[in-house]
Amino acid sequence: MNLLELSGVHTHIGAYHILHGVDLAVPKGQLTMLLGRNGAGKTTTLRTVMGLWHASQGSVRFADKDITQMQTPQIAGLGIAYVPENMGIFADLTVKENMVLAARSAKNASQMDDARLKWIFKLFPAVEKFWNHPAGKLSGGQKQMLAVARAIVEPRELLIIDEPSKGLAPAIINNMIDAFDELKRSGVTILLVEQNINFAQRLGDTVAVMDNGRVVHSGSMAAFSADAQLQQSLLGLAL
Amino acid sequence: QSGKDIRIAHIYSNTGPLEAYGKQTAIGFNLGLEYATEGTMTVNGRKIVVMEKDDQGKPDVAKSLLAAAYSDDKADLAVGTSSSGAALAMLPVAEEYKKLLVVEPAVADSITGDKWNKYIFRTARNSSQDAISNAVAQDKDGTSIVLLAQDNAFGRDGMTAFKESLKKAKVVGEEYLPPATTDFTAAAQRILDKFKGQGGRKVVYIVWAGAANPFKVSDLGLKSNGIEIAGGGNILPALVNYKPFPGMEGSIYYYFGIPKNPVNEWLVSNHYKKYKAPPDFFTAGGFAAATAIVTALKKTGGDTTTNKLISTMEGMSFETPKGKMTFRKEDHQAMQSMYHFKIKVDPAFAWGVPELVHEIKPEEMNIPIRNKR
Amino acid sequence: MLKRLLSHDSPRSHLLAMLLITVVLGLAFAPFIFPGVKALSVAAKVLVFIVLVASFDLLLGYTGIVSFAHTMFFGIGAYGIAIAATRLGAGWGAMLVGLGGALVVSLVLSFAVGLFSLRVRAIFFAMITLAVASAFQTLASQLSDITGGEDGLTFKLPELISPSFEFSDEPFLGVSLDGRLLCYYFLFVAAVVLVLAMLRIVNSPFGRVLQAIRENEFRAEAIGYRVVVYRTTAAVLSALFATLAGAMLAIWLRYNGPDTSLSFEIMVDVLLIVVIGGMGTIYGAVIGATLFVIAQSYLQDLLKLGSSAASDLPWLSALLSPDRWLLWLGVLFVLSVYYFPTGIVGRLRTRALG
Amino acid sequence: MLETKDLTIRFGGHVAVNAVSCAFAPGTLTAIVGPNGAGKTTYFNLISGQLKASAGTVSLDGKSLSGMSPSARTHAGLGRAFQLTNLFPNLTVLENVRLAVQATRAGAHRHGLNLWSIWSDHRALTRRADELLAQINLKAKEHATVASLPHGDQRKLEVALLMALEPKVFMFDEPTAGMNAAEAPVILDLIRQLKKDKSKTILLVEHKMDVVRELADRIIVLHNGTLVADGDPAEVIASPVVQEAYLGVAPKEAA
Amino acid sequence: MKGMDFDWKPLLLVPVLALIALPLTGSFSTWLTLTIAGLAMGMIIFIIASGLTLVFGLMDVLNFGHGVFIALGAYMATTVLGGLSDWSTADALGRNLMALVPALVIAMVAAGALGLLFERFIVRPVYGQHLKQILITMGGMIIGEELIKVIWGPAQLPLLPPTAMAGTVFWLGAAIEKYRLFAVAVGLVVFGGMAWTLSRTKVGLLIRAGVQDREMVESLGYRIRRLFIGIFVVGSALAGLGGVMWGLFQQSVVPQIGAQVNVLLFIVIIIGGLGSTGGALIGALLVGLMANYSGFLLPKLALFSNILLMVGILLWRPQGVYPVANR
Ligand SMILES: Nc1ncnc2c1ncn2[C@@H]1O[C@H](COP(=O)(O)OP(=O)(O)OP(=O)(O)O)[C@@H](O)[C@H]1O
Ligand SMILES: Nc1ncnc2c1ncn2[C@@H]1O[C@H](COP(=O)(O)OP(=O)(O)OP(=O)(O)O)[C@@H](O)[C@H]1O
Ligand SMILES: [Mg+2]
Ligand SMILES: [Mg+2]
Repeated sequence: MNLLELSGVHTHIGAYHILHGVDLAVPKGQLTMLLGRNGAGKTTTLRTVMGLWHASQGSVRFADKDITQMQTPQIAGLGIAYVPENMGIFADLTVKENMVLAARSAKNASQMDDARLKWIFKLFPAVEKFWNHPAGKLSGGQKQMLAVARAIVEPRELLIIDEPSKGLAPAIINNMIDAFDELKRSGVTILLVEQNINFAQRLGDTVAVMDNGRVVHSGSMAAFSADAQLQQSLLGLAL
Repeated sequence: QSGKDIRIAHIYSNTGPLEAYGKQTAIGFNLGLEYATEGTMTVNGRKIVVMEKDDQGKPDVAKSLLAAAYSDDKADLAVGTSSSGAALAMLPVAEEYKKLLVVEPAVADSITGDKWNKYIFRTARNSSQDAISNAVAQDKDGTSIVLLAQDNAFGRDGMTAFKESLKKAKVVGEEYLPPATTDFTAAAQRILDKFKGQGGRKVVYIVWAGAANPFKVSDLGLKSNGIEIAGGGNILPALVNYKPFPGMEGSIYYYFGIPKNPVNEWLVSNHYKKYKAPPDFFTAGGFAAATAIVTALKKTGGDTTTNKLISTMEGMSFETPKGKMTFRKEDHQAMQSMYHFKIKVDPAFAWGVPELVHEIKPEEMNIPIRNKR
Repeated sequence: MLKRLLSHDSPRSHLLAMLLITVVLGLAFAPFIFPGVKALSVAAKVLVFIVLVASFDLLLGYTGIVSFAHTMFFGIGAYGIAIAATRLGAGWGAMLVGLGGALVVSLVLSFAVGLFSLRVRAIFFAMITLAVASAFQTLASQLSDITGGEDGLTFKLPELISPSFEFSDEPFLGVSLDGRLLCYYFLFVAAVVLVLAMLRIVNSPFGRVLQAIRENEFRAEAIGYRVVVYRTTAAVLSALFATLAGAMLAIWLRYNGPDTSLSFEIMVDVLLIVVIGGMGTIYGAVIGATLFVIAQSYLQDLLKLGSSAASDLPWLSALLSPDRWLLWLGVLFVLSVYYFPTGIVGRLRTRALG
Repeated sequence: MLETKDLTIRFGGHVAVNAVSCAFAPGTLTAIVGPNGAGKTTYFNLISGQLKASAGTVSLDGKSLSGMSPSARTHAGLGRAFQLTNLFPNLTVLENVRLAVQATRAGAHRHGLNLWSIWSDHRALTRRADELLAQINLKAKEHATVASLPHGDQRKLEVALLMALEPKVFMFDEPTAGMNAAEAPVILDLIRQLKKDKSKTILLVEHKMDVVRELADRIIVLHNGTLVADGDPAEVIASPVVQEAYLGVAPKEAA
Repeated sequence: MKGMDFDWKPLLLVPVLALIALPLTGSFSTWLTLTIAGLAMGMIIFIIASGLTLVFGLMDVLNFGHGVFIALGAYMATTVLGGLSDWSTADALGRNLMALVPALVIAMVAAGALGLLFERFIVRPVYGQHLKQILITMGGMIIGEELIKVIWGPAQLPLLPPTAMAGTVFWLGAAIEKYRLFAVAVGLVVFGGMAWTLSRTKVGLLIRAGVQDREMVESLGYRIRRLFIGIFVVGSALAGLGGVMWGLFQQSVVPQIGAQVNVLLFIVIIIGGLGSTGGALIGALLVGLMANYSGFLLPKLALFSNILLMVGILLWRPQGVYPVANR
């Protein structure tokens, strides 16, 4: 069953026609990788799902609900966590405050789920270390960690992350892979945009490749990994 | 001559901070014309046409409006305006165009003082008249006075004239506050200090224009120290602040209930009829400007030649709601009565009612001539 | 040749070019096309505002400094002429002394402002200049011995540019050839020269760096531009041009007072004109100032027509009453922000592209 | 020769860069690696003057740079691209590059404060900018505003601005982060080209170990602000400190 | 890492200023009068400024039209108190309050309702764009002021405090207007309510986050739109309350009443640090005290005392005393 389904989605930004009929299915409980060249429209697709831009044509369905015309807060309220390309860190707020905001059900830091926080601290030590610091002062990679940590501070049905591994040291990437595995096991559905093909291959169950505002390939990650020629033609990878 | 319209430009603050004043003047002026022409709006067969113009209280606008009125609109003479700054800026224009300007209701002394030229007449009172009449009202033996005024030309000029004409009372201090002052605590404390060691009757004389209520100094420790408050008259909404001070004395330019003459009776009854309210300060002023002009025109037989008008008006007397006024030959300032009043509380009125104590006739005030002819 | 005069910054839209030509021709022949004292006053005010607004655009549109103290420099220019003419009499020498003195004062003050603008954050800077400007206005009305206080100064200028001077008894094309006309053309030439000079400055390498600083100060410094130097220079230049505009105003009005050249109202008008005209375009100042000043000057007359037409509907005629012209000016503010987010120039240029 | 001596910065109690002494010779590409928050970007900021050192000095060819503003350091020959894209968002691609070119030409001070010459007379600047755009495949978008570019193109432009400065020292901070495998080579090629010029010093912060392995002549490792390893790439990568602190518990990645 | 220690230094500013003034004023009772009046005045200023702390300090809307709400509040009060004049002029506190409380409430409701319209038609298109905010809110202010003139006329209207609040009480030789005591009480309620809401709930955090990155806050599932509307309405209602308090203090209202205090309010908020309720209170108290001390010692200087105060504070703390929002 598909938790998220886009069919024939067209999106315009101002006068520009960016998405030309995107069909994308994210199966429940699996990790889907969305790949593609720079400018293929991956970010635009994610933003369209979140209602940050609205599709001019086609439909977006989440858990059998049509969310095409819904407003962003409503969509997020259905149980979607989203990490945008620019990470969306609130630079003037402390790390703690960033986390409190992400935890919708908690009124303040003391109401957050301790066990889950501990788990997050283990994955991303920087989050704990800089708990009371303004998030704007974090290093590039630390910000990325905070962004992902925010997305998993409470259980959500679907996790959408635009380039989670960008700027992270290999050790942290390993942590993150473990984390995604763990989340998957607990039943969370995940949709990632990724450029790091190693990372993608190690984690992905299914894969979709975009080019020029369309999904040009989709299928299982195993098959995609095995087919070097396909990778070459779709992503320009010289393996 | 006969048949051609007499064109009068009336420039006033129809908008801007002095809008309320300007509107009163305009109403008064039109009523005045109606009264003086007995409703015909003609003099000697010439129709009077009034062109109303809004200077927004801005001197630069007033100046170019007046120039445009004289030249584009071919005004024969002009009346204006509410703000002293704007009126001062208009004076040289009258001189350039060699046409008459009747100043109403701007009060600055320098309009008929060092900035004056022969084309300028003023029906409004000037600061000296205000101050001197108030001095007459306050001037008693054994009284010590502290002056409280806004720190601007209006406040300082008024106080200087006031001081100069005191004979018996003694000024023991002067306080000038920023015009935007809203909290008078500090001023009250300074005033208390100034009265230290003074015996006899103690009075704070206040000259103020603006939204804040300077009479509050009374509550801030003055009343409890036996110090009285005094101030000149003002427009009706401001007289509300006088209500808590029954018995307070001062002098006022106009209050509709004071002058007893047919002109005022006509004004009050017609104003009530039209506007369901009594005429105020500036209504009377506008009215006087109109009667002055019509009186002059009647004398010249409708001739609007500037020099003819000037020679007619110099020394001319005319009837106004305040009784007879006379343009003094030297500086063209209208000499007029002022009214020494005492505040009475009357539940029928929202404001403190000024009751006439004594009409201060022009002869009782020695108004200095400040222009150089 | 024309291209060089315009510093190669062509209007980039036919409609805009035509508008500009209309404005320039209209102003050049204003005394003959629109006879009358009022029309000439409006045209002169347009000239002054074009220079003033363009100088503000240099600061805001090109450098990204939001300052509410710009009218302060405008006022300094006007007071320079006014005080000198009052004290030294109606001579050309007095005017030059006044202008020179004003420029020096502005230079010093704007230098301080420019340096200060780097020390604090943008909003704080804006608020501080707001406070400083209001303090300066208070100061001007307090120092009544020098500035004439709230009443201001009325003064005389050399005969040649005064209305009473007539250099020909015969009117030419129905317009009397007097000092006022000469004064107008004096302002016209000054405005043309100053606007072309500013156009040149913003299109110089210096001007481009200013834009870079506005966009991303941090990176501009990183690629090798001394932000302090550029910002301060821009602040000083813009203040000097504003001072000149102030002098033009005083010369035209032969009057100056705190409300005439220092009021916050003027500051807001200038801001509005920059935005309606199109920020960072200089041409926007020309178009915006022309439209705005004309609208402001004739709004009341227009409303007079409107309210007499609507006299059957009491509430409408109350709103359309000329007394409430400011109401419609406010509506103009709101609508122009709604409908000209990139200004008239921006809009015309996008149209020309699309 | 770029040299830092005991370069240190503290933020409150936190020492982000701790007494780092290191020299970088022309003709070498030094990769700087280390965990997130190790102080790599901060180290760059100290060298290029964006941050003021709490202690220590920076010098270039024996001349001390300490106390100089970032712009002065740029004129002295340091060039810097940023980790988080940092451009002039509402100017066009061409103008972005042209501004950088202008900054280097004939003493930016004189040129920049030139209020009177006309921009479009500076054809040479435009020509140079065009060349650079051609090198990074962005010529086609030269009139687009930077804000509308996709992330990958912005990264490329970031590098183009650095190239335009023609510095003696190039500092790249994760130049290919967020770029896909097809585009990243454009940047890497540029760096390879640069390496050929033996007068240039190149510093590269990068988390992608394959890139580091291929390009670096030397690796230094920062950890908690301290320099913990320095030397030949293969050796450094194999060293236990890197294996543990940087690559993490799963050393298969390093192999 | 340990949490931040509470920053107590700014709290000392008020007592320090008062102590400096003590020897200068000469007499104790004078000093006491000035100090109490100054503090009370500060409280009134705080009430007017409180709405702007939310709107400008937290939401980052440079609202030059804030004065309209002040004016509307004051004018509503003239109407209500005028209508209930029997009660407000009765010599009984209970009756007086029965007139005053509805006046306050109606003023707040009216200002809040206007705030709703203002947010929708004036502010919404320009979130995040300071220049346009200045212009469009100025436009809104002009429109509002003109409409007030249409409804209530251009003239000054009296607005007298109810009888029980007129007059003076004496304490240790210091004269204290009763009305100021009432204002202090109202100010404390406003301060307490705001401080509690902002520190105990996520509202403050959400607004600050929303100003920085609205899309992200929405992506986290919060209806920032509604929150912003709500805060704007509350800010406007507080301005309405402030308008009544200010009008009663001045004892009269003019249509320009709001515009007159605009600059002062901005100064208070900048001194306080953007977005800080406590900072705004300190700023307001300092302004109130400074005005009275300088008015007593050097009246000429009183004109510039606010600016000097602001510059002094900014030299010490360039972000104001308690910056919450970092802009
Ligand atoms: N605000 C915008 N205005 C105009 N065009 C835009 C805007 N944002 C994105 N685009 C265009 O939309 C296209 C798709 O962009 P998008 O950001 O979705 O690509 P992407 O696949 O996420 O690329 P990357 O891997 O570089 O992040 C690009 O061609 C880009 O130029
Ligand atoms: N301005 C600052 N104020 C306070 N702390 C800072 C500041 N800048 C950086 N830091 C801290 O210094 C440390 C080093 O940061 P830096 O950005 O140099 O890391 P980095 O090595 O570049 O990491 P990454 O690989 O994630 O980019 C981090 O812990 C960061 O939080
Ligand atoms: Mg993307
Ligand atoms: Mg870094």
